[in-house]
Amino acid sequence: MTTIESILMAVAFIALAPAIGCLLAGVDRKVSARMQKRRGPPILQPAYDVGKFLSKEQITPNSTQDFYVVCFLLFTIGTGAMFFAGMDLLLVIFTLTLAETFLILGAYSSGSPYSQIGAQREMYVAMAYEPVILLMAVCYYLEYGSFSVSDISSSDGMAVVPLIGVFLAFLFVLTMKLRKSPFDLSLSHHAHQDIVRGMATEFSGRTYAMLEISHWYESVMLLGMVALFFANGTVAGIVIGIIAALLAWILEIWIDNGFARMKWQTALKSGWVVTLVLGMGNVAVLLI
Amino acid sequence: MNDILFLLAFPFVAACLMLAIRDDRIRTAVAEVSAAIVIVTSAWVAYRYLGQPESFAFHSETIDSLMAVTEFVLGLAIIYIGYKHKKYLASVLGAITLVLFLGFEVFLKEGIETDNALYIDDLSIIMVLIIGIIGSLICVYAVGYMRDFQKHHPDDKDRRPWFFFLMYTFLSAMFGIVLSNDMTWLFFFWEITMLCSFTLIGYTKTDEAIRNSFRQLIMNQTGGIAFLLAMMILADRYGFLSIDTLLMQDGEAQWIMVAVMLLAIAGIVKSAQMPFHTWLLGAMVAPTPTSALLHSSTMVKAGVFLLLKLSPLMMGNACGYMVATVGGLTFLLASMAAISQSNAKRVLAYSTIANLGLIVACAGVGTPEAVWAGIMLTIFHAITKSMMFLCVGTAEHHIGSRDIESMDGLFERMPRLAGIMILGIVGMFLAPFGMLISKWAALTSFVEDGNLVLIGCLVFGSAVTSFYWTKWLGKLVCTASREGNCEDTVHCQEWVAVGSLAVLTVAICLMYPGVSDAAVIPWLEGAFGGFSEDLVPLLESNNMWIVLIMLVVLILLPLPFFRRTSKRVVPNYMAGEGVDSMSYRGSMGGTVEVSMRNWYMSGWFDEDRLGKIGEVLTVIVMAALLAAAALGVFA
Amino acid sequence: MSGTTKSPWLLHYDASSCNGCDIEVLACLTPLYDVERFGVINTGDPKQADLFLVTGAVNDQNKNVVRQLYEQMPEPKVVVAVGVCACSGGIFGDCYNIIGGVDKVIPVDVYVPGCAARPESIIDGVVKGLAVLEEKRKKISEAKS
Amino acid sequence: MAVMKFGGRILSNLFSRPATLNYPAEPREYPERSRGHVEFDPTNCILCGICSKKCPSHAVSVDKKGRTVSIDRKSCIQCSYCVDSCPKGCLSMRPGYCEPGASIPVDVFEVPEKTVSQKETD
Amino acid sequence: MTQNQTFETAEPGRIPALAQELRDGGYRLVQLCAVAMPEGTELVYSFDKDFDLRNIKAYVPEGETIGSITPWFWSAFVYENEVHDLFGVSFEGSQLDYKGNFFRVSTKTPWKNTANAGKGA
Amino acid sequence: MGKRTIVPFGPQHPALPEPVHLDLELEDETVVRAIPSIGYVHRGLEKLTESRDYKDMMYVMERVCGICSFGHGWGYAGAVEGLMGVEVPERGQYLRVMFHELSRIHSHLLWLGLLADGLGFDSLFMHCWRIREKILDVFEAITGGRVILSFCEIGGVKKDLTPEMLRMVGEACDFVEDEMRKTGLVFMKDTSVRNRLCGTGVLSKEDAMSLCSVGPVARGSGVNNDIRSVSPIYKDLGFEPVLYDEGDCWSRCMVRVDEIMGSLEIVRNAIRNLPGGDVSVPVKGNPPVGEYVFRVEQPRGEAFYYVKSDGTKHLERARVRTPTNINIPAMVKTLQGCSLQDVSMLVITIDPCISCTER
Ligand code: SF4
Ligand code: SF4
Ligand code: SF4
Ligand code: SF4
Ligand code: SF4
Ligand code: SF4
Ligand code: SF4
Ligand code: SF4
Repeated sequence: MTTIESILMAVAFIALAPAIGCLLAGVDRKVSARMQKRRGPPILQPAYDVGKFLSKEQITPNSTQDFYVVCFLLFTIGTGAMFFAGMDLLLVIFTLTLAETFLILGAYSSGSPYSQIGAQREMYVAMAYEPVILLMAVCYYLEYGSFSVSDISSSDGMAVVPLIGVFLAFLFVLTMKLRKSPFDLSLSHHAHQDIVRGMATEFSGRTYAMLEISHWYESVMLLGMVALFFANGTVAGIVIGIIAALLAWILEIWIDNGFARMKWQTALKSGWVVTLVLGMGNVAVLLI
Repeated sequence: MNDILFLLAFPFVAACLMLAIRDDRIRTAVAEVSAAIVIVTSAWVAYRYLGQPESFAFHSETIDSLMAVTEFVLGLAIIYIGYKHKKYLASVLGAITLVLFLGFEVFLKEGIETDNALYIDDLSIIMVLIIGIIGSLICVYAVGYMRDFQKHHPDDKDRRPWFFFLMYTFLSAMFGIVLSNDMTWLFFFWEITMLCSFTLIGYTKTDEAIRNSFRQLIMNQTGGIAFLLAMMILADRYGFLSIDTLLMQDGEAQWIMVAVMLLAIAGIVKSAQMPFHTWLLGAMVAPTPTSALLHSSTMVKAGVFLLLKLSPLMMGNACGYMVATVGGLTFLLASMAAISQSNAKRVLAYSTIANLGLIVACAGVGTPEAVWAGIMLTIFHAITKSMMFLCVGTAEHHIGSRDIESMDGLFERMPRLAGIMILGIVGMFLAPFGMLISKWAALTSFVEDGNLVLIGCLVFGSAVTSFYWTKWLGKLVCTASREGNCEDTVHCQEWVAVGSLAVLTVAICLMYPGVSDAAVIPWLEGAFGGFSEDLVPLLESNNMWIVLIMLVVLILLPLPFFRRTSKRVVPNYMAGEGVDSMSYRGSMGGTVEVSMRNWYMSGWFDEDRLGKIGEVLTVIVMAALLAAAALGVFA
Repeated sequence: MSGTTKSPWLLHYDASSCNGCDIEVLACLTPLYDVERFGVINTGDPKQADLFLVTGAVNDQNKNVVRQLYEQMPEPKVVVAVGVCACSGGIFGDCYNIIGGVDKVIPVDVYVPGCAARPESIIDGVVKGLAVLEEKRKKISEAKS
Repeated sequence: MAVMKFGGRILSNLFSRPATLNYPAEPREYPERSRGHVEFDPTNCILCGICSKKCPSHAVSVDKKGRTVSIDRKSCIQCSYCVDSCPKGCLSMRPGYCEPGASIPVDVFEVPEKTVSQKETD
Repeated sequence: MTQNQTFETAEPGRIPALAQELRDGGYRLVQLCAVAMPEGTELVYSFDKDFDLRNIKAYVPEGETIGSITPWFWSAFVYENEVHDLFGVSFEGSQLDYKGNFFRVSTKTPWKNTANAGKGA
Repeated sequence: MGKRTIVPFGPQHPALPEPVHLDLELEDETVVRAIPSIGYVHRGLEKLTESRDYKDMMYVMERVCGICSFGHGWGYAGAVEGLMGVEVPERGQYLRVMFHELSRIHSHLLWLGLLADGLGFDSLFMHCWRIREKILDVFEAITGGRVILSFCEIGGVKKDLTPEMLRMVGEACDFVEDEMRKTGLVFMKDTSVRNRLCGTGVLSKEDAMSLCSVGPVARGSGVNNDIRSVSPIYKDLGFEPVLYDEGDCWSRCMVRVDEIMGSLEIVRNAIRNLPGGDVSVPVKGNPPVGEYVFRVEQPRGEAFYYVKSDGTKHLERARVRTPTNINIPAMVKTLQGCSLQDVSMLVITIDPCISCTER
């Protein structure tokens, strides 16, 4: 990609991702409802929610919490923008970790026991999924000799084929990353949880709205990562990628509705086993 | 050359001076002035020799004899001390060292002349700067710190002259290590640092301190013996004892490989890699400036320095494989063990072991990219980790605990210190700070090298690393504290040191490409004969721009916040039974304070078990490869 | 922004009810009644709630809890008293530990009578509550401008 | 053990009609016996006050002097006890609940004076 | 479902001993309830073994205490604390004593205060 | 590492539909101490006997709890009938059993839903509650109430059932059975459900006995104290106690799943064998001086009723000891050493009905 293209892609992401993310979230709620034999809310419901939160009275437990959440939002946007601008995948991943850390600090900052427990859970779930994401980058590098998203997306051949192991592992940890059942330990999208609202317990008003918007950006970026496995520099590749990403989204909704929340031990163990078997296995195959 | 000699000798002179001074104020002045002189001298040396490696023909029988005699006397002293404290193993090892040393001096060294006893190159300059600047800052810090320390231990005799003597002597010894070309010199300084560390760990003279100091001693004696054996092999088989000659040898040759392996083991011991990592954990009983100086930023760096120095000889061979595996495993297992720790110094110790493991692994991989990453890691780690130690030390004196659990809401109680600590922690594992950028380079080089074990260790290890740092960070940022601000009693020396290190942490990130271009790459070109910048893909200009932007955002963004908020402040949600943000009405009546303890997952990350696993694995790797090399399997 | 009325998140608290009304409140969320059609989410967190559904007649031990939850909700907020107990104390009005109705503790905007209040009735109550919510929102934004 | 034992069910739900009643757009039909609210027919009321005495939540009150029977809708628990105990069958339980609102009415019913002849014809 | 309706009466001092005996005999505690009486409280203990119910009554005069049975039936703490909070009877040797915080009621010991006074009103 | 996490759990908590409070002390996720606090629903309704006569009291007792409202009505009525020597006609008795078992089905379905909700398994929660609505429809059509039935009265039941109504009950049973055949398997076999439930919160048989547990809690630990076992009418209707031995959350769950099936069978048998005649006998006069105890097997376990009369129309004492009351010790016991994520599991599987506990 040229610099101009990169900038255009980044701008497009920043402008369009919230809309797409919001729709995705709306579809999630609608489809979930239908899976539960309910009618469900309108597709635009997530937008209404955010609109409402923006217009509510602003309350906060302290003066610092907002800083972390703003950072979370900014860096999440930045991560996505870098990803779609075709930059270095490792840089994207590290920035994502940074964003994540800000969310955790935001949860910590109030001193609320529920959000802190949520933060702890977020941290070990992150411990379970981070290796896979790094291994994904490693595999791309081994296959294409570059960490650059633009190089990867414009290379011949679909990455899923040689990278099938990490692809499956990535799908597995996508559930954790999207905080969906069975791994919605730290912050469930369903409002019923054993630690109240988990990390978001003390978030309200604009702060909560920012969290939601960040989730939108995050979802789009993660689906972008799914699509990257299919991109091969042609329009067809992009179309297949988008379809695959949407299918992945539906799959996640289905999984979300088909599972109970598992024990944290299971989350960590399964995450690591998947990483070892599928992720490291894939690396080993590529090395040979 | 005189500047080099000055650099070597001056700290020792200052040390002797301080041993003689009994008055606190005068000693403070001397300490501060000496520190300033050391900083200026190191900067001067760096300025003068940067990009111009030079060797110095320097040979003096007197000095050689002096060193030999000193070593002999100290060896006898160790045997005696070990005997006195009933640590017979130390005595036995001391005796072995002594016998080997005598044998070496009498039979092998004869006739081997090393013309260039001293040298300086870009890697040495980096180390000189680390030792000179960071070491001196820590010494300055120690002035303030030890004043409080003495207050907290009023019953103890004031042995501060002795303390400062050791600290400054140690600086000299460190300069010696990084500037000596003659391996007998190197060995001499190597042993001196061991003894300084031994004495400083035992400084408080508690049973635990003495036990731990002997553990350090015994392990490092083992390393010393390995070093001696290596020298004996080189002297016996090849008849040289200089580093530069060694670096010109063929790493695959049987006895060269054995010698390099033995040297590598000496380096592994010194850099507290598994199975020798426990000495560093035990060393945490020493006063905090000691931990910062010896056990995080300099002495342990002597180990990795040696390994990095030797890395061209390790590229792609069994020795490299040994070193890389030990480093990789140590990185992973020590990071895991850090999760189960709540003592801040122990967390820092484990993190130090882990980070050194990464550097060691880089050295073991031995490709220019890996070594590049290793050197960068060394720089960042030295700055950031020593800063963290100093912060913990200050915090301990003001909140009365070095337990991370007691740091709840430190951001409210000691805002500036907590801010610096946050910077330090963030600097240890997050983008866009140097440690992470270097880790990134390390990962790339491991992938290039195709080493599956290292990739696995790094990938899992980083995930684990985030966990223990983030939960510490969380403690600092939460606002749940009832105690008031207690920051104004921090000594100005402590602020100077900590503040300078904080500035350095950020500055060095901003100067990242500069450091790389000015010192690291030229050295690599020299050492590996050709090295192109492209090999480090992350240095691509647009990546660096992003990193810079992130850095600036992170530094400027907090400014608009942290004022009084315009929002309505509502106490924390407490399930409806809250009294205020921090307490609620309890079951048995009365008010119950909420408290939050981080997770330690000791069932998963039990430090003893992890330590055992690491010891067994690394011993097997080392023993097997060393034996195989000695039998000539790889030749 | 009129998202307010399209996204009422509710907080439910059982201030000493007999469970009858609570399960009917819960039943509203289930497929047959599915209040999520109106954007309702049953959140457990007062800081994100707009509607406060209280069931039960409020006993002595509960009154502070009810008050605190109410205070922790951001404006605009609406209180719906669900069930006869919450409206007036109902059959338990005479009990020694009963304060008698939610309005003795916090201002109530909508009363939903019935023992137990039927899901349809609760839905109606929520819908009425939304109108009140919108009014309050307007008042607040007027006061601001 | 079976992974996602419920997976098939939710998928089939996705493609079948939701169970949701379209309330309030379509009003709900209640069964005949449904206890919604109490209705009062003053015709035969003799103001004996039994209903008021029986009511467990003091929702009915009878004012003999003012000749009124009032039902406090906010307190009525629809137990039907008054209906069952009224000797004159003036009270009845009907489906359909009392509307929620910002205030709930106390319905006051006047009981008209009865002529002697009326009483006798009873 | 209909049970054995006999009510044995016991001296309050014997209750702990009886409890131990019944525990050893394989009985479980079904309930403990209190009835406010003139100048005192009557406690009714019910025990069950294979659906055979034994009810034991003990009268505790006002101001006197009774031995707790929690050492043998730990679960009795729920009843004993309740009776303490509502009737004002004190149990000695309780294994889990809420010290009057089990029920936080508006009036202290509401049953005791109005015992018999409001009766029949 | 002396410090512990201290967290208030409840009274307002999304995982707890009812107000109960726990002081939780945690190390990591492990609960090292849990001190319950109840009293959030304590109304003191037993004391209403002082102002409500013994028949009026019926309406109060029905509101001990809105879930097994019917059972409480029966328990109270049974005790008073015993005291007064009233014999309920057979048809009335059968109808009581029928409604009691229907209540059990609805209560267990409700409970399974709440369990699923606690598991973060929304779709299963919705599913259970959708099935349950069928029973509520039956309730409303026959008794006029969805929740508070007001169906039991002293002397029998209030209304008779028409043949269509009986058919409706049968159809509802078919519907529930059909759905439960599949749904029960989810609770029994699904990996993620078992992941959370199996081995969680084990209550040994000895503990269940020494803590005097009742209901599914005891039966999940292999202790049968289901009072229905000694009722002749239940015997005739083919009642079998459901026992599981594991003592964990899963076995407590499976007891309830199986009991739904058992209750369906009982209801069907009751429809089939329903005798003719009156559904109630008129009861006149005040209860005689005396006292009476009565036990009913509620969905959550044995409930105990005690009435004492001094011969006036106001009872001297009307006492109900509800199942949860005596299951709280088991809850406290299993909470020690459990994991925070399992707290809601434990609390739910013990199924504390706080309303009835505190009255
Ligand atoms: S209305 Fe009265 S009797 Fe009914 S639950 Fe509420 S307080 Fe209790
Ligand atoms: S109104 Fe009736 S059903 Fe609702 S809580 Fe009160 S008594 Fe229970
Ligand atoms: S609660 Fe309302 S609707 Fe129901 S009977 Fe009473 S007044 Fe009528
Ligand atoms: S029967 Fe009822 S209405 Fe008639 S006098 Fe007695 S209490 Fe009053
Ligand atoms: S239905 Fe019950 S509560 Fe309502 S007025 Fe009649 S007796 Fe009173
Ligand atoms: S309504 Fe019936 S019970 Fe009430 S006062 Fe009139 S006649 Fe008497
Ligand atoms: S446990 Fe049962 S009765 Fe209690 S609140 Fe929950 S659903 Fe209602
Ligand atoms: S245990 Fe009591 S309150 Fe709970 S459902 Fe059963 S009878 Fe109702």
